[in-house]
Amino acid sequence: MSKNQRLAAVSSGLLILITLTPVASQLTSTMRGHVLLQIPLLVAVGIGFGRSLAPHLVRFLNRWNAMGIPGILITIFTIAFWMIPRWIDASLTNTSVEWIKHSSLVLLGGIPLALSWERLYPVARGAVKIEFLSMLFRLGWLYLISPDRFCNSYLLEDQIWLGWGMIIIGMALTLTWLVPVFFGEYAPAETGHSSPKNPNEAPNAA
Amino acid sequence: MNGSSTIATIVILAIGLSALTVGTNGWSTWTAEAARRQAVVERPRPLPAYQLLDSRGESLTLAQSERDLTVVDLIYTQCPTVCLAMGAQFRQLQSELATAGLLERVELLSVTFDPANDDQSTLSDYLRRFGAVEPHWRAARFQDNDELAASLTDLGVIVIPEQSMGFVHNAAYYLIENGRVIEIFDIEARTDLFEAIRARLAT
Amino acid sequence: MIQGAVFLVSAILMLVVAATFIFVALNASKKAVAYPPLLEKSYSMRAKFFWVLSIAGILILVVTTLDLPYAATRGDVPGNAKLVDVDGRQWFWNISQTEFEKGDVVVFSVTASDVTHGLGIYGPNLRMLNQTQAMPGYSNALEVTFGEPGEYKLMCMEYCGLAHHAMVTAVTVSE
Amino acid sequence: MTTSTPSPLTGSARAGILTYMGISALVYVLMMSLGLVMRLTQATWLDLPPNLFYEVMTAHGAGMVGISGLAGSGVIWYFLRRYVDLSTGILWANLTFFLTGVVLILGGIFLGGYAGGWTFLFPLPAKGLGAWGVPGAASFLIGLLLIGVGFLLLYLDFARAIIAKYGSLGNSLGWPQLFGGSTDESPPAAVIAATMVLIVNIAGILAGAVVLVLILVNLFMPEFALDPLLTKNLTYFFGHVFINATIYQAVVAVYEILPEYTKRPWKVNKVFLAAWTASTVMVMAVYPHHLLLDFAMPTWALVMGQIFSYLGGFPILVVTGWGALTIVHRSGIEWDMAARLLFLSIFGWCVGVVPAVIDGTIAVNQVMHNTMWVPGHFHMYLIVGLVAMLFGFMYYLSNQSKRTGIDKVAFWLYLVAGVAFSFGFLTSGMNSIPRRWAVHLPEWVSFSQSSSAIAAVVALAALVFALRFLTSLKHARTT
Repeated sequence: MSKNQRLAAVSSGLLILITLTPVASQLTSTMRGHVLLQIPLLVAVGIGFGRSLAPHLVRFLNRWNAMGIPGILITIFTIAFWMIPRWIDASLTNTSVEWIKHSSLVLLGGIPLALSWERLYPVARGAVKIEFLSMLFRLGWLYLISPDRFCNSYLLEDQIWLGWGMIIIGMALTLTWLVPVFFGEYAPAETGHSSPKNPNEAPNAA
Repeated sequence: MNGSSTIATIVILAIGLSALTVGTNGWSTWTAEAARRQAVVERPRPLPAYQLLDSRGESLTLAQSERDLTVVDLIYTQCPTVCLAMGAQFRQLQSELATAGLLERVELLSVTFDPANDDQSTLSDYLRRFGAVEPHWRAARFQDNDELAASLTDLGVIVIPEQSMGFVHNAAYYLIENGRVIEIFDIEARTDLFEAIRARLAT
Repeated sequence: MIQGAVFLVSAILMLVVAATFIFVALNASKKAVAYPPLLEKSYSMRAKFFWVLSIAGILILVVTTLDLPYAATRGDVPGNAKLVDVDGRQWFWNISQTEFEKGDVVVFSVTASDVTHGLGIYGPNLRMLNQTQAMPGYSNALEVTFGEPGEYKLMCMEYCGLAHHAMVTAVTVSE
Repeated sequence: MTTSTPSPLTGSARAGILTYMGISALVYVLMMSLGLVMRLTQATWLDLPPNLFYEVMTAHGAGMVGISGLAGSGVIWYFLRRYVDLSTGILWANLTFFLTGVVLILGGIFLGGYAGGWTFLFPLPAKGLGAWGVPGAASFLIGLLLIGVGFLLLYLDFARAIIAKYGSLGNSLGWPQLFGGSTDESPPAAVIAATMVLIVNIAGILAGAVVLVLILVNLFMPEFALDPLLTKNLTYFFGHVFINATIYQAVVAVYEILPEYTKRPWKVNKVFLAAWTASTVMVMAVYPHHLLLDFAMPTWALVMGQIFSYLGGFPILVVTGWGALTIVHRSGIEWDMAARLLFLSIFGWCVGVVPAVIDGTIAVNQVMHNTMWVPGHFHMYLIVGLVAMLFGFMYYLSNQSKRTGIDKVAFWLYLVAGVAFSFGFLTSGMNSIPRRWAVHLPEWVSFSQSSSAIAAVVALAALVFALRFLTSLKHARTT
């Protein structure tokens, strides 16, 4: 089995595990599991698939994905959509919405991210990371102060858990991304714009 | 950026922004609760003729009422928190309607979603506790658990059993006219509810 | 009066800085001297300057933080103090008591109902005696001693909208 | 690794820097005029209604902070590009975001009536009480956000370019030399300063982006009630870092130009490295000195605010101030306009630190804060410090540094009036006059009257500097 096939197999296995087995309802039984585990896992599955795509397909898609901009936009819109509480609720009460959520997070969330991340200009990569962090802090804060439940399917207590979870994950991510920036030792580039490949800019970082 | 990617970017921006706009009803509806209320205003929802039994043993349905308007709240009598507030608000509403001379035309109806615990006498106690003036304010229970579940789904009510508190649910007042839910009010919005009733009955 | 002392100290320190810069400016365009020996001398002077600054800084820091104005907010209210509630709103002050006697120790419990305001208490000579922020959801306890009779003004010290400057009221202190 | 290899400054990069500085020169004169209008109103010589006064105040504050950010970033970009490979596209992208933001801000203020101050202290933006509504406040806040996005891109580009050359921000701050005993040559001052600024400003913009968006959410959905004290912490963190970073960017002009004039190197030694690393931490940690009057804050945070206020003075006085004095002393320097203004600017910075540190003392803060003392401190630091630094750089950039008679007059007027104007605020502060009051008590009017006259002189001198730069753009440097 080639490396790509292995990756695809692992991703498929993970996808089956989190959508078809009892793990699925376990993950969505709490708001924190839903938002902090299930959604990121679905994106991760998509990243796995994206990285195991056949080279000629990647080449074809790249023609439509200059500098990774179109691709990252698809990912951003997809994730933004599934941050709307209304649709999180709907995915619990409506099976077709649930399937749309699963497939879109894999196909439109993860795969374009995998195909675009390395191609993004480093400044754009940084901007996406910063915006991602501020989204975590903003949503976390909103969840903590909201007088009402955002989701009818979850308890207020659960929502506060999620708020803290987002803020703590945001802080942890900040540190994780900062340490290599300060202490990493990237090979200095010889010339021009050939920016070195940075360990902190692995595609799974976002 | 090459031509095809520029086109792709524009198309993605258009679709993405449209999806977010449509998904939030034009940046206004972020939660399922808000969506449920807005949908009712736009398309009043007919209620099926499920049989309910009130605290005095009379049967009734949500689909039919002798009065012009019905205000429904969903309760369970052992509720320690939000239903207490709703009960107190209903009492206020009852006296406001009486003062305005509208009590005869409006039916106040508290429906339990916990028929296992709330029988006829418990519901009577509940009405007495909040000073309900019968028959203007009634309390009733579904006779059939499947019909209860169907109604809750139909109204978009989600009840989560919770250890210490009994149940947690998205509490609201449902304004019903001709067997259709025409508007849903927040439990803090009693004044708005009263104004809406007055406006409806004035025309 | 503390304001005058503060101004004086600042002015003296600023004059010292100015004198140094004027001295160098006047000598700058004179015939150039070799840099390395000058640099060496400068570094040794700088080391001394650093130590003087550090020791002075630490001393001032210790002395000025011995008595902080936060005690009353932490619950340490003097036994003889009169407790007064102050609530700031756009654009007026609600005060629970406006008549006092000379020598009264007053602890104002300061909060706000809409936006952030600031409560400054001015003596009869229009000098500020003490101030704190007035913020929705928080209560700051401000301790003031009314040492002399007269009219004490309460002014808004945090910009709060269009009539910020008109948010002035007074309390009277009698003999 | 650290040798300066000035690639020629041509084409769109040169146009970009000249646009940055040209816009800055104009906006400074314009914003000084707005300041003059405020002083004239307080002096009762101008009859401006309070709503207009506070709109002007909001524009003056936001405009000065914004343009200082833009001008400072222009200076550091100009020098940083001598050492690392910066993107000209991003330079222009920042300007585009900036100007779009400015349009929204001005619209929010003068069309939407927003007069909540540039500090947008929550929940004031949502409580205009008829003077402004949601559209005005939203336009202002979105404008600030856009400006933040532009600067974020610029600083991320600094980070990219610096990391590409030096491997990490630790390296470009000189940590191997400072802590690791490395004997390699340290990075140049411009790179160290750029690293410091990008770190603090990205952190500041992140805080600003969180708090601005949440205030916007609150504008449209008031049920989301933010905690005012937490919001204030983040707002002041963002605001303090951003305005402080402006001078840490502009000071690179001093580090680069004075050695050129005196033919003496500005040595980057361990003390210099330690000072900049310390400043990086302190600029971010010192903001609680804005909250000394919030008794509800934890005592330790407030005492830390005082401690960091004191510490913050050290790197400036001991390293930059002292260094500038040493490099100039007996150097045979020719006092052309650039040299004069840059030397003056270091004086302004050092002297502006004094009232700041004193106000950072809790016991003093009790009776001096939110009086005119505070604008006294920062007008000294900005007029005599930062703005002098920027005009000095403009004279250098335009190759018109040889002084003419009018330059000389303008310089002395600017110096004397700048110091006197700041002292007008400081003496007002001594007399407990509150800051940000549209209408003063009769007892206070004379202070504003003398300050108005002096302010006019400052603005006039700045106008001379600005015109001299704008009329000589075609002679500007190409290196």
